[in-house]
Amino acid sequence: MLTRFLLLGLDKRAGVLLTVLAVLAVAVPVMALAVPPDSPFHLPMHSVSLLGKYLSFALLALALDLVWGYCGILSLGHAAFFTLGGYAMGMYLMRQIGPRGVYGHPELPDFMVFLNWKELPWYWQGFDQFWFAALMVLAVPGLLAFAFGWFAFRSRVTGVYLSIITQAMTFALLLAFFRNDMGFGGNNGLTDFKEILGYDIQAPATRVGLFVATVAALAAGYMVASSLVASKLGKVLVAVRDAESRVRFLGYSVERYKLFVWTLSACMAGVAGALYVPQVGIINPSEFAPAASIEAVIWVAVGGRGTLAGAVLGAVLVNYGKTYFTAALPELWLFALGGLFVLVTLFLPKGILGLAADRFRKREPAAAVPAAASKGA
Amino acid sequence: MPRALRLWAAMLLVVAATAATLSGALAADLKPLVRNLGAGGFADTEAAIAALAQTGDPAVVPVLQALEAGDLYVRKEDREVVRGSASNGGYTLTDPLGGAALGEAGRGAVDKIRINNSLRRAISAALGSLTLMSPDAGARRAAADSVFKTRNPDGLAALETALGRENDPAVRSIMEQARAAILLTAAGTPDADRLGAIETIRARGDQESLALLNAVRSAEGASAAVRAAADKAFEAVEMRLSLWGMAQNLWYGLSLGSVLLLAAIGLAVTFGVMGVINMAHGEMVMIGAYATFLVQDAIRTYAPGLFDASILIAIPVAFLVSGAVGVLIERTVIRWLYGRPLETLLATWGLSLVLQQAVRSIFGPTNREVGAPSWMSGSFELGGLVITHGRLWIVIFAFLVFGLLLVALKRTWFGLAIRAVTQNRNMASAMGIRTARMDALTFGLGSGIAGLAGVALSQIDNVSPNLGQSYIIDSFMVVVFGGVGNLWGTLVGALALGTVNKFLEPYAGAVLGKILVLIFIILFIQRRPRGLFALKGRAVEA
Amino acid sequence: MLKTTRTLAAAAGLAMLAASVFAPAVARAQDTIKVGILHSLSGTMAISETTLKDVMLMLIEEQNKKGGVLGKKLEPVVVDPASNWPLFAEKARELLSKDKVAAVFGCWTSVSRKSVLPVFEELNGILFYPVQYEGEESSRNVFYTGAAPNQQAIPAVDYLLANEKVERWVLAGTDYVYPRTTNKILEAYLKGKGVKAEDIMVNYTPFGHSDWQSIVSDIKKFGSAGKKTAVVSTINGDANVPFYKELGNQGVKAQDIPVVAFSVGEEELAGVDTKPLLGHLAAWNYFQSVDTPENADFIKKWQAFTKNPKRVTNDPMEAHVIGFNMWVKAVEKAGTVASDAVIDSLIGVTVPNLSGGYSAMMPNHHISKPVLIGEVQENGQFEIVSQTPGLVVGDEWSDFLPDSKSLISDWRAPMSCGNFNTATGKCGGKGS
Amino acid sequence: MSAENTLLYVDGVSVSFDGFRALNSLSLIIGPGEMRAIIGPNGAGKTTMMDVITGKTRPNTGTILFEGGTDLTRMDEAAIANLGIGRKFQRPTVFENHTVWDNLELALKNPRKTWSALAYGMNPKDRARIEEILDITRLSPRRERLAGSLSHGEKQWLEIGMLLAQDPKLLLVDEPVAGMTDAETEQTAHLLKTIAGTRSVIVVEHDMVFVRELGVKVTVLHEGSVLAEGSLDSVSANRQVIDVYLGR
Repeated sequence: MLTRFLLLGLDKRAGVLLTVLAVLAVAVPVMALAVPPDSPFHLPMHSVSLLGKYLSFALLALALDLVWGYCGILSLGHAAFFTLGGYAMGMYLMRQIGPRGVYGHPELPDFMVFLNWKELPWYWQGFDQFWFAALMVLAVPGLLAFAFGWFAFRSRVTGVYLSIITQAMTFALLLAFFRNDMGFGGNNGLTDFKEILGYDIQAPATRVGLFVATVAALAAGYMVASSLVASKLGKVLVAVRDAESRVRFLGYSVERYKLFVWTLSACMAGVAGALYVPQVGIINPSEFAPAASIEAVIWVAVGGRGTLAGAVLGAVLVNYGKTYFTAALPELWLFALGGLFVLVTLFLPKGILGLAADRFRKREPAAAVPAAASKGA
Repeated sequence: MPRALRLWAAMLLVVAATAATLSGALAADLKPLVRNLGAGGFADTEAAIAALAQTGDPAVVPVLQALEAGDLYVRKEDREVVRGSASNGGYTLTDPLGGAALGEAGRGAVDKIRINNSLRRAISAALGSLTLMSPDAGARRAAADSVFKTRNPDGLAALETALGRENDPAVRSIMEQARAAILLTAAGTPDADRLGAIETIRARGDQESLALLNAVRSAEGASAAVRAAADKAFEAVEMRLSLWGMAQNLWYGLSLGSVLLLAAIGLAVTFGVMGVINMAHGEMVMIGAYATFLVQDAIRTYAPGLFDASILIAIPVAFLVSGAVGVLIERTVIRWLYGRPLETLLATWGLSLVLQQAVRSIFGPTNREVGAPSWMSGSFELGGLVITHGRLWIVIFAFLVFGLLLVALKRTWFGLAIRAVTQNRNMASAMGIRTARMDALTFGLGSGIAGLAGVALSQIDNVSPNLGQSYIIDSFMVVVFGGVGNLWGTLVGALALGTVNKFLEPYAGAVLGKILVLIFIILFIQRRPRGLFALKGRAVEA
Repeated sequence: MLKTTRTLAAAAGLAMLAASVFAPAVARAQDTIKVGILHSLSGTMAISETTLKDVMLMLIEEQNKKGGVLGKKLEPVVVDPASNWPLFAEKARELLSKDKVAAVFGCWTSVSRKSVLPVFEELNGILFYPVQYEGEESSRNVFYTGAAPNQQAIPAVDYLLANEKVERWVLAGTDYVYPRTTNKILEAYLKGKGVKAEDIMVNYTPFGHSDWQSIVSDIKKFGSAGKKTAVVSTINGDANVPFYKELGNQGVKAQDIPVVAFSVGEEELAGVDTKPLLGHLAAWNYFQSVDTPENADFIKKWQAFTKNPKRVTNDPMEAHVIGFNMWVKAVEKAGTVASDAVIDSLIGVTVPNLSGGYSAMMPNHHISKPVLIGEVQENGQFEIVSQTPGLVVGDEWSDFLPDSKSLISDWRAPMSCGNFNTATGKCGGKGS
Repeated sequence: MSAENTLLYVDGVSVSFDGFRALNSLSLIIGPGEMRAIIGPNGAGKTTMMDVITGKTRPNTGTILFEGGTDLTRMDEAAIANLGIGRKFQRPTVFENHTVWDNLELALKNPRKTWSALAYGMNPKDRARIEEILDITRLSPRRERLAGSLSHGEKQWLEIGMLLAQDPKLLLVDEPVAGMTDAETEQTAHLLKTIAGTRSVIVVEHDMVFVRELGVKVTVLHEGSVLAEGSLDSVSANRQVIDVYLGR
């Protein structure tokens, strides 16, 4: 049954995307590790991590598109789930440092030592085990999303009200994690990681490994998401997006469907965050900033809301643009980026993929959002 | 207060000048003491000040004031202490005691006598005892305050003389309090006097009285009667202060609420009435603040006399500038996006980045200084409440803006047209309202009000490109909490959030307080999914 | 079948294209020495960091006028990490591995430094960090030209104890590592001086805190207990202006309750009306008002460079001046820009600072500086009221924190250790 | 009155919005298999009555029982729909971004749980049922079209088709012929009668021609309560009804 479910999502577009990912998974390791550094085909290590970062953002965009593009829940706080997943991974990596911190304390991370903490707080227990941390990567964002969604969807908080309280949620988390008393390193967050699963985190092979893991996670996420939206459940979600109360009168418990996809999406975002942290080497509260969540929404919009491949494309493109512009036009890049958002919304209301779809008159499987119906906010 | 001081200083100069000419002999005695002011380090200067104060000679007053103002220099050639005022490239020197002209000196020929905080304190203590009998009531009051603070037992005699002559009841009561303070601090005061003093201090009833009473009741060797009286007085003052503390919190809440109101009210128009999720709202506020800066800068350069009016002049300017930017944004971007609220979010987010960077490019990334006019600086006391002028005006301004907006929307043709367009665009258009123009004007109105918020915020916050960012989230919270599309909701929402925040702050701290407020909003929205003042009934689903 | 093949081919092409975009440009002939400048030009920190970027550009331009270094011109590489901490790491990596810069001058916040630290250690780069910080760190690849707590906080407290006879202390700060650590150190230090716990009030506020009414009123309350009170402020940049405005409005005068700040300099005061703040203090290693020919010259050049006769200078700028000159000198001494050689030759390099003395790079990668205490003047400048007689050497491991007491750092061979434990005689912290 | 042997039992239901009484002690009984037409001037409370029955609006007071025992006032829309109460809206509400086929698939009587939806695969029985409904509603040729691209009348039929797919015990139909041509109206009346079969139906309608076409018992609502009940001819002879309609 699972195979049938997964095959559901394999349409042509998925084929292209998965092929690209497969090629990346093979080409990047070869170009980074096997090709000699003076060859034009050599891929420097920093590009590997950079690509890995884009792809983990792509997974976040995918998660966001699932709730927003397909179910009409505009989350302005999805970075919260991403960051929580990241913190869970960061806590594992912190514990792996062991006595190699600057104070040489066998157990406590440096920041706890210099704040005079005497022992590890209870919520740091267990994170020295990878399996536990991996579980928490899913469980913490998942549980928060479940609790949040349980209340919000039951009370039928919708539209802009929901968007704003998701923002309040991530803002509250931002402030909370800034507090040094929370025991998550305050503003500095968690950093200076040494190794993951026993491998040196800075070794080229580890970096490539992390990259391949990210590709695999994105591919898996994409498979799950596209199967989901192709299933009857996916049709219900789109129906909820377009006419919520009609779905209720058909006997579907809208809350449960929303809660399901919301929690699933939060878990995906958590995984994305967990893959992001070892590749960029730091996790800190500013990732909770509402601006980060809004940016994620923008990736999806640029790529094309309601098309999963569009979310992936948008995340990669916007982030590549950011990398490029911050180095090429350090004083002007905000004009370029801001201008891009304005122009995309004005001239590409359906995003890049939407435009492509219109161009080639390809029929969209029940997903693309017509402008008139996009009452997502 | 500063104005009164200046006035007093000017008068004193006249008085002192006459005194100095009359008593040339005395001035000669003072000369070596004045010379000591420039002898060396801070400690030497402090000793010299004390010596000058000891003379009790009013001629000393202008010297000390010049020292406080940083106008005294040491002439390098003869180590003479002179008074200098800057004139093209050098200084014009005068004798600090007589005012006689001493010619010019180059920049390198004199050394400024540096003063620091402890010298400033020494000077004001010295001036305090010297000016207790000044003809100016304000100066006497300042002097009495200073004596109260220093509680120097040596000053008791002078204070009692002054008390004997004092006619002004307000100054008199401060002098009595000062006397009580000295009596309580000094050793060997008889118990009867102490009890009387405790009563006086109890009547004063402020934080300083509390500290004084606390010192009395915990002092070694105080008699049981004094101790009991001090205990009772302490409790009474404490009680009174805690009541006033509540009122103070309420005021802080109101004041924070009015800032939130100002920041949110423009959003209540663009977002609440028009349905445009305007992420660039904060930047409109920022533009208003920069407009204020520009106005003030121009006034500083071209008409310094108008400085006190600069904020008033900035109000219409900021409104128009932000409003014009708003109209421009509406005409170029937003009008293509009606009915697609989400797209407006993305586009205005992009705009906010562009506007921020534009301001950063034009004005530089650093803070710009917007000064407070004299009528907005300082504070006054109302019972146990300390109310700063700036905050008070902002509260008044916020309510004024709210009231005017309400009137504009409810009572004018313009408001009627806006409401008609937002409720039924086609119908309004059919009735001859130019909907496109109304959209632009409405957006301009919302942006203009944001600009007004910028004027107010320039008085209490950074005028920097990041100004808007720090208010945008709070603004959305306020509008949503109050209920989208309802101005009264915004008012109540802003004040409620401000007050809740300020009452939580003392217990939970600023950070936790804010987190609690956010959680409160999240939970509140569960109870009332459409905010505080939600529209009810069938209209909601339409 | 054909279709699948074509799809596959297209996808493969796309992937190759994507990958090639990231490959570095073919290396050009090395006729310049690249210097990285890693300061935020946008976002919340732009307010402080943009100036440092400008000062670096000025220094590089000047050095090039003098003929560059080792006969080569210097080429600045400016990037914008946008006040985004992970982006700092990314940009640092880009500077080191793509642009192959010889040294990087950058970072402001502790978190940005923490973020780039592993990158510099991994790629063996050189970072000059110009801002006062909490200490408790020493890396072989980082040179700390800003003040450690003992070069700023402790002398300031000493000054208040001696000159203002302060007995009650408010330690107010923004809730992040620098204030937390500094306040911990100060608390330990003050208690060592016999200050009772109830005479110390510690208060933390969030970043960008703008409503100071309650806190200022609490400070007033705390200060009216009959004992001389002072505020030690480690409040971060953005929140300072509203804080000082509130102080001014509530009439907290420096004579009654002086506030001594470690993060408020000329740049920050440029945004405030300083009249009500007369006499409040700041502790730095440099003030614009320092009266030396070197400083006058520097100010003149800076104002000419920025074409703004009112442009102010501040302490982190001086730190960059010192750091840059040290780097130039060390490169010339080593005769190469290779990291290892420069890192080794930097230790012991001495260059004039702007306050009339010479600063030296110590084996712990911190520098020696004078400590100045200044009082705010009406014109937004500081009147220097106290200056340490000699230079103070930056102490990276505070003696007042139990866990770092016995640590020292010495990057000279044979020790070459950033956290040598004098108690156990081993490198690597406390040890177990 | 007794709730036994009734399908829907509404007793003393009142609802008010902001002081306005939309329903005022409304009582109504629908028997199993009965078809009932509800008429009444604007603001009589027709739509609110439907909202209350389907759980969209909670009544301030009163009882609503389904099949003699289930209290509808405590349930939400989805639960009520799953009891077997289907609703058609005044404005045709279909899922515009789904095909006609998918619309029917979503409405088809199948488990509504999330997991069931995830694991659902089209089976021959369901396929046959959808084909059947497509035939009844004459939408067969349109099956692959997006519902958003259908004409107004087609949307109405699709919605009725969806009701049919739900296989409810009670159908609430709100103005099914609004905006239709006469021919369409007639066809719709026919369609409704065919699908009624053993089900109970409540039709709210303005169009008297249509109501006559249906030929069923009529209830007249006015100001939130029942004014008259009986055959169309008897109520149209009722003095009060005439007054209300003519506004006297």
